[in-house]
Amino acid sequence: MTETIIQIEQMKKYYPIGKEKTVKSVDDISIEIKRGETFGLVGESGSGKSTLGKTIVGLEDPTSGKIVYNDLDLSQLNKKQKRQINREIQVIFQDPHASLNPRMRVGDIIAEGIDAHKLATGKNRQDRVYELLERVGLQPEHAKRYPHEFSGGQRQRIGIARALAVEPKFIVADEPISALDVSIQAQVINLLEDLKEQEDLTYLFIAHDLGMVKHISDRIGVMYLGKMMELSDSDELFHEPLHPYTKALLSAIPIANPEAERRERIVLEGDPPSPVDPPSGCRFRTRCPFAMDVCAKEVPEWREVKEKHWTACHLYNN
Amino acid sequence: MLEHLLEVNNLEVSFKTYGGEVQAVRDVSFHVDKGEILAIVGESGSGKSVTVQSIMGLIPTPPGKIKNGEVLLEGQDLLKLSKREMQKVKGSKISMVFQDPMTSLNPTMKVGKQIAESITTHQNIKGPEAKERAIDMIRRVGISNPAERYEQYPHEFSGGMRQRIMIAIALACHPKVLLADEPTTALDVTIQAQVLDLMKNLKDEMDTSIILITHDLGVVAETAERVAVMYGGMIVETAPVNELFNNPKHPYTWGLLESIPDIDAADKKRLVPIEGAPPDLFSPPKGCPFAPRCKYAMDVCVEEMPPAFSIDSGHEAKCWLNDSRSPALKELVSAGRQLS
Amino acid sequence: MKKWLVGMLILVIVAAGCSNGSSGESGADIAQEITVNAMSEPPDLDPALATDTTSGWVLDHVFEGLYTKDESGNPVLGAAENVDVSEDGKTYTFTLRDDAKWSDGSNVTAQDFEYGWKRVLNPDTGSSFAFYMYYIKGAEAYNKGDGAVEDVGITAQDDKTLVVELGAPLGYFDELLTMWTFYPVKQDLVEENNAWSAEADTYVSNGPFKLTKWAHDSEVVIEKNENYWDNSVVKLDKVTYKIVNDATTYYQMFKTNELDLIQTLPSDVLDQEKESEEYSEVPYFGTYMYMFNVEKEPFTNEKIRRAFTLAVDRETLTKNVTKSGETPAYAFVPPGVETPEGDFRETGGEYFEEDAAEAKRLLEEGMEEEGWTELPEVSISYNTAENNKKIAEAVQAMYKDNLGVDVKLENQEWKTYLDTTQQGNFQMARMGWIGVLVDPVVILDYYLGDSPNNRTNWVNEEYDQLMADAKVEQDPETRYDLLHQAEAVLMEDLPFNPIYHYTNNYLTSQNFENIVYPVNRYPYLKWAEKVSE
Amino acid sequence: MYIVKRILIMLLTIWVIASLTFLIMKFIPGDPFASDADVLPEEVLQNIRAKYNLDEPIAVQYVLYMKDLVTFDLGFSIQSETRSVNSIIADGAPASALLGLQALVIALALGLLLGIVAALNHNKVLDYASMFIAIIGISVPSFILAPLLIKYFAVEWGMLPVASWGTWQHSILPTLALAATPLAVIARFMRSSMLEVTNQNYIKTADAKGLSKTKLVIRHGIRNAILPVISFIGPLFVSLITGTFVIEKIFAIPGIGRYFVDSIFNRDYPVIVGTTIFFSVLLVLTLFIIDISYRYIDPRIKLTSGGE
Amino acid sequence: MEAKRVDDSLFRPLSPEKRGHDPIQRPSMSVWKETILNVLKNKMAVLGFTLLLVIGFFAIAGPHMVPFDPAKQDLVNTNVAPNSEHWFGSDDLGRDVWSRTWYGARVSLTIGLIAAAIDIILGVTIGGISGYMAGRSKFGDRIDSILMRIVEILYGIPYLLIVILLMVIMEPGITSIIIALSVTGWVGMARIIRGQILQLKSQEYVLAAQKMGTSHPKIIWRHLIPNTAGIIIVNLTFTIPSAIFAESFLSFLGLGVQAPFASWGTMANDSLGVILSGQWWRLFFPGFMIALTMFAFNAFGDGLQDALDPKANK
Repeated sequence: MTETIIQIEQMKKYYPIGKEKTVKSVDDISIEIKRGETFGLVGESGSGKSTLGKTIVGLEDPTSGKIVYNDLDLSQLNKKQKRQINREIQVIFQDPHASLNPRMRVGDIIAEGIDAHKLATGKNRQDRVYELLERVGLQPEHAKRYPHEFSGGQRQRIGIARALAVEPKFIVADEPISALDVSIQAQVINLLEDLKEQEDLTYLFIAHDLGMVKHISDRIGVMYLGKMMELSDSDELFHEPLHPYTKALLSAIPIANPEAERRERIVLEGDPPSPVDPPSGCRFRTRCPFAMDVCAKEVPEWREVKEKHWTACHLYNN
Repeated sequence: MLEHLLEVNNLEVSFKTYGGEVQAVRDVSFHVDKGEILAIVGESGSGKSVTVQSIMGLIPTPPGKIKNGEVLLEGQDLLKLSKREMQKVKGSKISMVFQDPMTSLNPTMKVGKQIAESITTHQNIKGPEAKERAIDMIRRVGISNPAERYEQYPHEFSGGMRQRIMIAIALACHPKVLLADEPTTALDVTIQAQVLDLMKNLKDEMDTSIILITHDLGVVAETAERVAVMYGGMIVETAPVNELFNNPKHPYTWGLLESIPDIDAADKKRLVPIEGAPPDLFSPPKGCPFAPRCKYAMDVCVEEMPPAFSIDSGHEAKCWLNDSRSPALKELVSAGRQLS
Repeated sequence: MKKWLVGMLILVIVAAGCSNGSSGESGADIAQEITVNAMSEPPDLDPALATDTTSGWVLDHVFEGLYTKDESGNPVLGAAENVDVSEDGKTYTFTLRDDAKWSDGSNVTAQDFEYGWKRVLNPDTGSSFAFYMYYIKGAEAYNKGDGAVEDVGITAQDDKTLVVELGAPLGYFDELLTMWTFYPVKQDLVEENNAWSAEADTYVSNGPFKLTKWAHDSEVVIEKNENYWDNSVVKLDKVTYKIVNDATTYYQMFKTNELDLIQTLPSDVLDQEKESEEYSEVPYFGTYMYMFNVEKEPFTNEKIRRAFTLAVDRETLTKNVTKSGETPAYAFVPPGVETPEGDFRETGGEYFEEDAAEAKRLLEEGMEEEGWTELPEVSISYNTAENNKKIAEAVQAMYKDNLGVDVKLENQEWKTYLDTTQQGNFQMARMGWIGVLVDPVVILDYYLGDSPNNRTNWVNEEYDQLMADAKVEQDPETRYDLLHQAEAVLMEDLPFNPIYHYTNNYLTSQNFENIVYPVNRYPYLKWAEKVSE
Repeated sequence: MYIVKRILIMLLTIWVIASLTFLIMKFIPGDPFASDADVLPEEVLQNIRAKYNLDEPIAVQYVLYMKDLVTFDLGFSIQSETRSVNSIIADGAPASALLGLQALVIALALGLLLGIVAALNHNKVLDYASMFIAIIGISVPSFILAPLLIKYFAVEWGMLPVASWGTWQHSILPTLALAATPLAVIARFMRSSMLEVTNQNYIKTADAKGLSKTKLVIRHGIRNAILPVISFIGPLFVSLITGTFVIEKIFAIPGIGRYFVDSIFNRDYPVIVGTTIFFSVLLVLTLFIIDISYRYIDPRIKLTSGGE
Repeated sequence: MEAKRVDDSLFRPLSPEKRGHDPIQRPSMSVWKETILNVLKNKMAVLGFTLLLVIGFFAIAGPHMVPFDPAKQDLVNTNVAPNSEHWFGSDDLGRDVWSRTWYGARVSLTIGLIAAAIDIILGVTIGGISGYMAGRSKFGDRIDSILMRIVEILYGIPYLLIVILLMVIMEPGITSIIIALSVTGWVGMARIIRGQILQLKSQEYVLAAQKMGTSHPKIIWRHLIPNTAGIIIVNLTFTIPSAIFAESFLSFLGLGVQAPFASWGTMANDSLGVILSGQWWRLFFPGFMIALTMFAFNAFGDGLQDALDPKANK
């Protein structure tokens, strides 16, 4: 077994709209995620982070590029392998209200994967459901209830239990806490962290809340308009961000301490441009306070500027 | 006695639903002074939105009902005004910005018209002049090409832009109080920063007071001057912003502060969540609504509703722990804080 | 005039009650206008193309043939002032009136007749009624595409003289000539504009009235034709035919005086209107019947056919179900044909007597003859219509009561039904037959062995021979005798089950006098007069 | 681009309908020339069939028929041999159109009013009353409603003529009878649409501006609520078409609705095809216009892209 | 502020047994059950449903309550006004209107139910396939667009034309009426279902099920169908009465149900003349039953729709 659990090579995901236009939702991204780490992915809405997540999970097919999981190219699998890997890569969704079928009992929701993969039947199945419920901090008697009887946090736990039921190795958590209240977010984050330890999981944690991403992630990638802007260890990213976008992003986070020393705030002008017709060269240049002539002409190279710290910005060329 | 610009006293609001009556707001009192930003912070369902909507007279009745209380704007009780009188107040003296900019603008009306409408409704200004004023407002909320933008429809605007338009509508008549109900929750952080800056600037420019509803303590810390913390339909703690962050006196406030990660911390600490879920307001507990989730709950907490304990000037907390009889307050507090 | 041909029952309504208040008023003050209901849009107002009674109703008022009918319904000379019939009865030479004019003032010529009739026969015209002219020499061949137009025996010798040659003598040729198919059309007009008859503007005719307005599907208006040679007898200035199809509606329009004359009342109001002075019932020259398919069991057996005929209670049916004063039918030819000995029906009499017990006995005998222990399933077919349905349901109940037989009912939409019965896919099927001319021949022809109408598969040489003989017979008495014999043959074999002879009912405003109600046409208004408001 | 695509679909639809009607006609049993008068000799029938090209093979008939169609020549009626189908349509369409439009206007005006009143008084007496009226409108078949209207308004009270066509008074009762059902449907539709709109955030925004209730309802409520109702006018139009047959028959109106049904019973092939195509074109055109105007009225939808 | 008088003894840590653990206060209830309860709270819906039950009851039991065969004629005593023997009077052929009305109910309701059922089966199948296939692959998109073109074209055909043509082609009878009504009836349903499925398909719980490896049939059966059921049922409550209505309309054209059967529509149409002659009972009872049934279904459907609308029970 290699150290890398998943490797994404030059992946693109374009959505056609109408006859000629395409949304370049994910445009030429290469990352690797190491076994056992939590990889954080941040970006504003429209940055393509969720699309990237969905594509890795297999809910979308990449337009081009490769996804390699445990040295297996996901596009080259036979049916049986596909089924197995489909099981090993799981997903936790954002909206705890939309992610549970309102007409199924919680027990059946959790057991859906168990049934589909025939992991257990009868009494074993029931025990397994109970065990999963307890694992995520709910009670066995909750199995008989319906999703709408639960609070948002509890529902998210059910979603997690469902993912765990098929014994996954790699979980894409697609904004799992953004719909939750602050006090509940911490519960879910703690749960995710505990489970990771217990089950040897690897996470791709997608969020727009930089605070939580920083808290949970070992490494963080920053996306903007379908491109990866910067990638490094989470502490390093927060303390020494390289890319102007990352800097702006960090400086925009409101800090829950009225007396905290203000970061130098970089207020970005305007809104992100449309992904249908992104700017030439560097995608960020239209809002970048340091934009240069070259930024409009050339797409900045994705480079390891410092050790294990990658970025794509002309400021760091030479 | 100092006259506050806006004073809410003993407000009680309930909703009739299929499941029974929901006590959405229970005995809420607070005030805002001229030029001040008051943040009301709380989780979903804590009653903060209902509170500000009651001030605006936007509670749909039925099913909603304001059962008790008064809302004094410059000494005048808004709840006693007739519908027609209230219409004169709404949009001119008090106005409001809503959470979701995507759905809060009329999709079939030009945005300029929507701003101008607010002006023509309250001021004796007609067509072309109102249009000019509206264009001016568009400019003031930081949108370029205001004259062109006047003619566009909401769907041609991004979320951040729409929220600016909402602010333009709200401030078009230079209101005394602006109620902002989670104005940045639906926005990205970089846009949030823009919008908050804009609101602060306009507030200074127009000398408007703001009641800012949010669940984000970060936003509170950076924007507000005073804070009211709501839980279970009640205000559990009120304090000036620094006081609240440095010397919180309610376990819920502690919990809130502890459950957010400190991004500047070098080493990772485990988060301290508030266990459990917010109370079901169909049948609120007779005691402190937070008691079932409170680590420090006492028997009195489930039996009796705590009164507001005055901690300091402008700092009140509804928690029995502040009662002198509460034996272990100091120890508990220090212990609780240490945990984090 | 050949008296024996006069087969009309005439009913002239004399406004009995109008003598009280309104009698003092002179007729001149009263607008001479009448509004009647035409029921449906006349499909064609071209004499060559019209096939239906509604079109015929208008045509009879705006056109006049060589012969027309008098107030008593006898054929009298119309556009012709003289006729000369050859010895052998095969050549007719007509002399047209000098004052026969078109409504545009021009003269009606013999060429107009020749042109009009040959137009009917022209295969390109596609006239459905062309076969009525087959009695004329060469006509059938020309119409069927086998002969030349020159060989047709219709010749205009000069402007006023028309010579018609028949293939064989025809006893009721004058009656036939009153039919609209034999009306003249104005040659130059028709040649110029093929669609001349589609709109009132281009319409030219030679009758007592002229067409002045045709608002399609709404109303047809005819006004007095001042160029008509006999215009002094015409009292009405204007006749409006409203086109109202729905019975409930036209009845209510009569009640609110929006219509002065309606026919075919909604059955539900018959009880309440029967006593009214405005109400009248006129026998209509037709018979309602069930045809038996004599090649389908069980009606292959004559006794069973008779059983099914005797088991129907016609009195009850007409009194309680149809209610419009229909005459129960115990033969085929309806009343209304006047013969030297009296009405053809009365002299012919009834051919059977209803008897439930007898019917039951006949049924058993018939079954025994055929060796059936159980009667094959019987179904009655009818075409979809409320009246047919009611009658069928009543008959069904009678068979159940009187014969102990359960019959099924089947119905089809009219055109489909015609197809189905034509193909013989029925056991017992409802049909109605109405004579375009008032003569037994027109009725009895129906069951000729080679008649395309005869769907029963019943063929009887004796019957066919008697009919053929009757047609060429010039002596009226012998002719009627042959026809009685033929009917007797038919009624002996009973390939059909007669139910009733039709009746038309009318509501007529009491303000009008001298409206004539022929037995096979709609009311004739030539002499009608409005006598009170 | 979008419009071109729509027009192509329209043409396709009309072609399919025309072909379908043609085919079905060939399957209908029954002969247009059969009547209750004498059955005609075969040779004579042959003459008549030839007149209408009915003696050709089906494929040839189809081609001839399509050819005529393209040149808008719908041929002559079999029933009324001297009248062209074009003239039948030209004579009948005005009355039907007038009736349909009047009914549509009344149905829209009253239906929208009822719907709005009901929605603004949600779950109150006026709501129940409006919806009761609406459901009654849907519940009584027009063939019962129409005679009842005649009986009372015309016969008993003598206020209006019974039937026929001509003056504006003649058109009142048929308009009412025709409008009843669509009125009810619109009312119900408008109510739910309006209820949905009143729950929208932008209504709260407008309310917070201090607009009066009337202005709130008119400027912000109705316009948005009416959008889905507009898209519903297409199907409504269909129901008006189907409704006209009954109404035209009962009120003796010289419209085209009756031909639509009667021609089928008469097997009047050219008229069946003519009226069907006429109605289909009308229907498809209405749907098209509504679609376009909908896109015009609703600024969120762009005409150029099909979109989701 | 003065603190209230409170017993000092209460100031001690909360005993653990008093502490709840993530309590769920509301009783366990499936969405179905909750919907039913919501419907029960809607007066119009309850009224509608009760009426339907009553009508249904009489359709079954009504004819057995009187000694008259609905087809039995009494040509001597016709048009009897309602009395203790003939509760609804008798008609122009002397048949008992009470028993005919309830026999008519059976016919009308049968037509309504079966036509609606076929509409729904066809509509759900075609709409479902179309919606489910769309966006799945090129092939799926093609199937979707073909089906939708068909729907679009059918939508452009005057409905009455098809019905009448079919009625003329086929042998008259209940089956033909049902077929004719169903041929175009499913189109609206298919559109609605397709829209629903398209929406549901992108719901996260469906994506999750897909991820879990749940098979297509199971996804359709467990996730998609139950969640469209509400809409289907609401639609049913509008389809049934419109089929009943359409049949009565066909009766007016003379294409309705034929003897010995009688539907409300044919009964009403056959007795329209009583408006002129006054035997009101012959028209009133079948006409009233049509209206009542329409009313009941519509009221029930409206209520159901309100109850199923999540916005309504906030």
